[in-house]
Amino acid sequence: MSPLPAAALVLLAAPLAALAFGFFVTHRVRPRTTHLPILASCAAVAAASLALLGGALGGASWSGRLFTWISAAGVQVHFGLLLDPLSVSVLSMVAVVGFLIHIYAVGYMRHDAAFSRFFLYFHLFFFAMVGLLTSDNYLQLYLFWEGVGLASFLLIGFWQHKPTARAAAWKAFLTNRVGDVGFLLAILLLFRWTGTVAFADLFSNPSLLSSQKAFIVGFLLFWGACAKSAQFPLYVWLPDAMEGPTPVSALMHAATMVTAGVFLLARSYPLLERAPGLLPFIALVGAFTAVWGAVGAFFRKDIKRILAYSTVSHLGLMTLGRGGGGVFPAVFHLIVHGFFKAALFLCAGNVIHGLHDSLGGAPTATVDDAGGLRASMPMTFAAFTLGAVSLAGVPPFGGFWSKEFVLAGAFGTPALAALGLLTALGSSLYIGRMLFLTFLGRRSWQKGHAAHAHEAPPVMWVPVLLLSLGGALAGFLAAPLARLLGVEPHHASHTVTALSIASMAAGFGLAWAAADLAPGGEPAWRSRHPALLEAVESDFGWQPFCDRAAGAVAGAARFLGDIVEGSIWDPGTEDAAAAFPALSEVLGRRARGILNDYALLMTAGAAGLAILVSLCF
Amino acid sequence: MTPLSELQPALPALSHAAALTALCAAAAVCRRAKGPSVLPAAVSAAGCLAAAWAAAAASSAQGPLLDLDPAARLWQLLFGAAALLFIAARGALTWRAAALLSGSLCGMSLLAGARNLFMLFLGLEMMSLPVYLLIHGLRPDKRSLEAALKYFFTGALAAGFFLFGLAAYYAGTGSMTIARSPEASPAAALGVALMAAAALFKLGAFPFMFWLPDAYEAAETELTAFMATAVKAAAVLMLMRVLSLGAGAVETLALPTLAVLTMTFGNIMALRQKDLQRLLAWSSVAHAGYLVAAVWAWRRLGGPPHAAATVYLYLGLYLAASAGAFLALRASGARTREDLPGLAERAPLAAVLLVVLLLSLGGVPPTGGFTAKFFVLWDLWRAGSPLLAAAVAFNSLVGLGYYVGLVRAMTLDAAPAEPRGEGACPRLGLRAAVIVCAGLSLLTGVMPGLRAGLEGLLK
Amino acid sequence: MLTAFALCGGLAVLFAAAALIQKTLYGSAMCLMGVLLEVAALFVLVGADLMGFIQVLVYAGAVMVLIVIAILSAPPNIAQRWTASAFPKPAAWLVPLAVFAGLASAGRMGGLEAALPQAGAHLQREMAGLLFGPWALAVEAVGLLVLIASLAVVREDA
Amino acid sequence: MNAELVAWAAASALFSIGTAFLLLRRQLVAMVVGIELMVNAANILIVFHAVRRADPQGLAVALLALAAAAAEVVVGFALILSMRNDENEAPESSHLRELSG
Amino acid sequence: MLLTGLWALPMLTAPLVWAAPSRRAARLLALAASSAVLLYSIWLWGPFSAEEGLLRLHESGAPGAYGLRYHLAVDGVSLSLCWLTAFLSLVSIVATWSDERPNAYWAAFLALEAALMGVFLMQNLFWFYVFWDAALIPMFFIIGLWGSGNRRRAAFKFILYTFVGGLTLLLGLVGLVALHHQATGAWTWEIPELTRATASGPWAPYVFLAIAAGFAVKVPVFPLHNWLPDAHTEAPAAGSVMLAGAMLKMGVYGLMRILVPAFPALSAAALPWAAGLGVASILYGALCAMAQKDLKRLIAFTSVSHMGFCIVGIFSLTPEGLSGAALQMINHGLSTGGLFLLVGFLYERAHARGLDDFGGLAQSAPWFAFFFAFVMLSSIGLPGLNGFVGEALSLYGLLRASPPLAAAASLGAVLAAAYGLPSFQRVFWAPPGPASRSPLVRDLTFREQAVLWTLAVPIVGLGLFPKPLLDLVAPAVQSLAQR
Repeated sequence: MSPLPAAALVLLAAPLAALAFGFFVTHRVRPRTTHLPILASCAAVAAASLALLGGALGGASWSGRLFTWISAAGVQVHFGLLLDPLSVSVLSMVAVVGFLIHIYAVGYMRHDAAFSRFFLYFHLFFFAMVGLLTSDNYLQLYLFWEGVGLASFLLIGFWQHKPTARAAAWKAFLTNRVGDVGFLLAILLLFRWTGTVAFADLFSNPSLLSSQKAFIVGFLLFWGACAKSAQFPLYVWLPDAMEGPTPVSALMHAATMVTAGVFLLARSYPLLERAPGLLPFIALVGAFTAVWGAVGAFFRKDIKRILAYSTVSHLGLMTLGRGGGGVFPAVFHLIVHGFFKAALFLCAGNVIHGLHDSLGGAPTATVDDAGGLRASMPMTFAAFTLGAVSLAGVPPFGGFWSKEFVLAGAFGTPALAALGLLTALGSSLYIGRMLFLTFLGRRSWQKGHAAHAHEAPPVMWVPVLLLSLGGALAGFLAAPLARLLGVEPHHASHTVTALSIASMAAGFGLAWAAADLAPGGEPAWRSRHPALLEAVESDFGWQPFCDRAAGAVAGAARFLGDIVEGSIWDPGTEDAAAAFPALSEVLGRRARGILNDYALLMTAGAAGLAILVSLCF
Repeated sequence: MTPLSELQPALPALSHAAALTALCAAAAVCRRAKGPSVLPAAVSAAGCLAAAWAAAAASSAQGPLLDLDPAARLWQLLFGAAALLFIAARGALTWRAAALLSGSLCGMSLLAGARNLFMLFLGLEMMSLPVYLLIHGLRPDKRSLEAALKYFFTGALAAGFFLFGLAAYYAGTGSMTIARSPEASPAAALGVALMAAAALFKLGAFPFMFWLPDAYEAAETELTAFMATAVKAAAVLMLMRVLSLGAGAVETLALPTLAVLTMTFGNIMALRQKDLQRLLAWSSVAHAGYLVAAVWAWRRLGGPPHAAATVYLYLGLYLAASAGAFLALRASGARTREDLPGLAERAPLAAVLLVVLLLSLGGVPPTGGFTAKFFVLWDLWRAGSPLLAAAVAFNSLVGLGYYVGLVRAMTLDAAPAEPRGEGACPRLGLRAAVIVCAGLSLLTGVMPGLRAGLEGLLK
Repeated sequence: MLTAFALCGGLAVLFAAAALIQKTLYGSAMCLMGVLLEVAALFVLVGADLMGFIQVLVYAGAVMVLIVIAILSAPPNIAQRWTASAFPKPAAWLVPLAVFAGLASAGRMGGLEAALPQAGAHLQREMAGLLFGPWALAVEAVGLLVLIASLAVVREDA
Repeated sequence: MNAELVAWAAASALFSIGTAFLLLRRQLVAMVVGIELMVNAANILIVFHAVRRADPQGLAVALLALAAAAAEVVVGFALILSMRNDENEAPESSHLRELSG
Repeated sequence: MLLTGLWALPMLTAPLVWAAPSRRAARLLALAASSAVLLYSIWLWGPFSAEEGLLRLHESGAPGAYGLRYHLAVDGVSLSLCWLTAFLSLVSIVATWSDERPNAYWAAFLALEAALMGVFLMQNLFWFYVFWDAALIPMFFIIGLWGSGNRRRAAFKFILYTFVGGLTLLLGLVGLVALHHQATGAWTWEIPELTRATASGPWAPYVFLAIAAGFAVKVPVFPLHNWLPDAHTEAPAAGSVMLAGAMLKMGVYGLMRILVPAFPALSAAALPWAAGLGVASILYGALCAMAQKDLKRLIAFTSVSHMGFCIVGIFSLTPEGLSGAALQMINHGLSTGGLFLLVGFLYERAHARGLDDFGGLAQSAPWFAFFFAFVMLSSIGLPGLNGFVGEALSLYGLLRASPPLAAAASLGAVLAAAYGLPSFQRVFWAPPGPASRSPLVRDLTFREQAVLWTLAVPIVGLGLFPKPLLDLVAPAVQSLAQR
């Protein structure tokens, strides 16, 4: 562990400087130019991370402490940076993708009134993500973890006037907070049992934690990761997060933020290894989420929601990979997915941008609105196809390789294998449907604004294309990444590869059938199965269940706030205090000021004393 | 015992008596001085000062009937202070009123120095009769006559109790000197009980206190202040003297229960009062309850004179606060609760002083009232009865209910359209007296060492 | 001698009870006179004849005259004898009985001497010596008390 | 029959009747009579025991108590007679009801 | 004379301010006095760190009988609280600078500051209690005279409710001294001596309960909190800042200084109950805050929730928990003080406090939105800002004491997000309500921004660099935890 190089410091210093400069200077003086310092800082971070990647490939890794953060008696926490192969690899993906999406955002947000405010929030997220990836202990990771949650709250609710955006922002932060509570408890338990939260100390002697304790901490960490990486129970916020502008969805809710959970699981692999039953459990949850996401994606109309559910599905795949195959499959899929999912989202952004005026300014578009855009948006079509193919796992492209490693790891247990294959089929199914419906040919029921849909300006489609190319060619990164992570990639057996290609092909076939051959197309089909559609729309009752739970808590709050506080506590104290004047009123009315009565009471008192004395004598 | 030295202990009483006779003689001689004027007040004040000087300077001689131990000297000073406050606040007195005042003070001096039970009775009578007359004298209206009569008859009943108690004690032990008598007989115990009843009447303890609100409400405010302080102090003195005769059952059972009943009844009744003087009357009943508790604690701690420092301290600080409160009411001109709103705007100085005095009566820390209550609570804990301490604490809380209620009415409530109550009383002496009382209350609030000083004085 | 003593005591109590239930104030005053005389008789029987004489002089004389004048100077007629008390009727009757019970029970262990004590000749002389000797201050105080009482009759000019 | 018991009984009875006056009678003058009875009751006891113990102090006290009671009566009547009430009635405690509560 | 100056300076200038010729002169004098006190308290850091030992800068008058000495001393915890009080007084005076308030208003603040300083410095129970109750009177007048709406009822309820606590506390303190006397035969009112011998005896549990209840009313702990919402809603902005910022700390400080050291065994035995009540306060406060319609009442309930963390921290009796509680006191003072200032500015402009009255303020008052978001995030415990460190340490302490309670307490963080963000959204992002359209609602003036920046700097500073404060508090906390 060599001391921190200059590049490492740039990682954090550049974004901070850009943010400070942006907030205090350009946001005040010339809001339209806020993006310039921010883009510069993105470039700096990208360059620094690539430089570090080069160094890491040479086998180097760095760590260093900046300052002591908390030093109560038993709790000693330092602020430091750790740049080992894992963090550098993910960091470089995030930096590159982030840089490209920043450029895209300049084009996308040009007409927005709060242009500079958007970039400040956007870069705040970027800074938090970089901090998260490079922190050297759990508490610092938790700090940036919540920072990322805050940025997502600000960005999802960026269009403040939209009530749905506000609700989505709040829902995202609240769900993340539910997860973060588990994460915080894990950190506190770590302090309790091992006295430290620094990765170096924890992972250098694994005997610190007994297997039973490791299971508890591991589970709580997984619970935190579930919220951030939208795994089954806590994924509810991701579909609603699409309310935010598309670059936000692309960068945060596809490529980087949601992968933080997977990164956390990858980062704490020595911990999870010690817990016996934990990894299979994680894998199972991952697999289930994958299938669940795929089903959700297939039945959606809104193009961004389709991609959102697809992200849920692929995060499930990463978790499955992490659970089944260890670190390498998860990280490799994470990186590849980062590229092509960002590309797909940006293509969706282009489509929305293209159809903007014809949709009456609606921030999102559905599959019904689009249709046959191949002619009018060739570049976006090319990027989309590349991304879709890579996502579905068509052999030469990146997605195929990363999916292979995940499935190889999953094939250990039959259940996981089945779910894995099902996901492979599902992902090619929904991406195929989206491809056919939006770009290839216009169906009768589609409004097809292809006529006046216009291609996005170069500042938007160039980064998209680059990203999709990255996604497609990512396959070749497998070997260097494996060498970087120092692990031997466990190639899938030929049967596994054949099965996955078969399921992928089946998926495409089905999609084509559903899109073109079905009589009357989708609307007819939807009207025939309203119950099924409604069930899927509400994620088989899981979304309403969560809303009802939140409603119950709000109800309890109202009950406590209004009824307990208002009608029991307040009047309670007032009545208790009012009892005395009431008693005094009762006593006062009895006394009528008659002299003989005064004498009567006096004599009675004296007689009482006399009798008492003579009795007690 | 040369006659002169024998008179030594009686000097304070004699100086008051001299003032009394001088006033009567002057009245008889000059016909024209009809209305209240400053001269009689000055003569009476001179009597007080002479008594105070005598009490401080006289050598500690001990006659058959009177003696001047350190405690007695302290009482003389206490009575002198209350009297001077009355004279200063009143300013001018008719010679009859001045004579009555000197007579009452002479009675109190006898009471303070009494070694013989009969002197106690004489002191009681001499203290009470002038007050009955003064109540009606200073403010000759129907209400004050009614108050005087009620006070007279209940007072006479109490005097009857005291006399019969004295007789029974004499029958039981054969001695009349205030010293713990060896022979213990039921008659002696009965005697002590009845005399204690008379003392509790004068103090205003339950069930003997029903006369007090009427007398305090109808009397002239300065006289009420005098009654609430000097007469109450004399009553405490009587109670302590009588209990030192060896009260068995009265002390252990009756006193704590009466104390709790008094303070609770006093506080509860005060909550509903509209007339401010009647409210302060009931609050002084509550304070009588705290005093009875303090006396009980003193007895339980073995009853050495210096241990009574808490009682003296409480009396001294209560004297300042209570007299100050009554005089402040007079100075601000507020008669009933409705006169209070907006007082802070109309008479800011009077309002501020009244706030300080009310808080002191309530026992709120930065004021003397708290120091007094603090030591009472502590003594009760030392005497081994935390429950009585809890009762005192709870009652002072109820007390705060109406004290802070008055403060709220005065400062926070909005002033009514047309000004209410009589205008602020411009008398300089009155304002000076109130300022002295308020200043004393504030000063003693931060002097916890006061009690230790008193203890040293009494040793 | 003891029987005479008991007789006088009994008569005093009877007179007192009669005074209580008299319809007219004048009747009560006369019964009070009777009680005072009986008490004077008790003093004489016990041998303190000076006390008896003074009792008759001061009480039966001065105070009775005072009471009679007071009765005459105030309007005479009485509508209602008993008080309208806020407490239930019997309470006002029970309390004096309770007082009597308390006092009597306290005196139950009285001296065992049956005979009526007789004051020696010197006792009264010693009393006089005492009054003008050590107790001069007490006499002086009572004198002052009477002076103060006399102030009661002085009419304020208001 | 023992003398002391008789004296004690007489004194107690007189005292109780004295208090009865104050509790029961409506007329103020009658109450003064009650007060007088109470003082006499005490005097009986004091004189009896002074003689029994041959102690001049008791006699002196009884004597002075008489004077004190007289002074008290004077003040009482001074106050009673200054009562002005419209009905042509002897001054009663029922006229004194204005101060209450 | 070092420490006496700290409370004597404001106390003596208060009458001068009251008697000042004009309102401007009064305000200027008050400003000068409070800034002098702040500088003086910071300067005290020098001599403080020069000395050694737990309690430093001792200063005592003549030893009176029964140990009723006037004795001042300060340790890490009380010095930090003195700083907080001085800082908040200056902030509240500057914040309400523009108001045309009578001289008595400024005098009341100085008197309040003096009384609070007294509470944090006194080492003698008698004097501690004198200053404890003396602090109520200025606050009563601040709420009663210059509050809003039915301020009279709120002031009356505030002072009586707190007197109930005060008198129970007085009984407890006297009982403590009596118990100490039974144990050691010596009379003393000195806190250091009282806490040295462990008080025991049949009355000990009752005395413990009395003192605990007395302090709990002031903290306020869950069942005894009812005075807080009314007092805060009706108090003027500066009044709420002082009430929430400094006065609530008296209760917690009392627990740390007197109750826990004097009854170590009983405190440990009372752990489940006390920590349970603390967690109840956290959850109850947060839930009630979610249901409030009035901004100030909402913030009042958040104070109940934050103070719950302090209670939990203290009664975990672990060094981390105690330092967490000490830190939480300072953090709560800063963040809630800031929130009340902001709501005060809002009320001063639009005379409305309801959540539904406002909306869409982010457009018309961006700086307002920024600061409100910033301070609200610190209040709901976003890591990186000061709220988080206190809560984390308290939670850790509780975890060491009883894990189930720690789990329940950590739910407080979720509920915090549930009341924090929706209120922010409704006031700043939601469509404009009736009050926000009024022309009065404009962005923060320079003075207001300056005040808020002085608050924001420590909020971030303590969030990232709590070490200096933790070291300052460490010795006191260490001695507490060892008992």
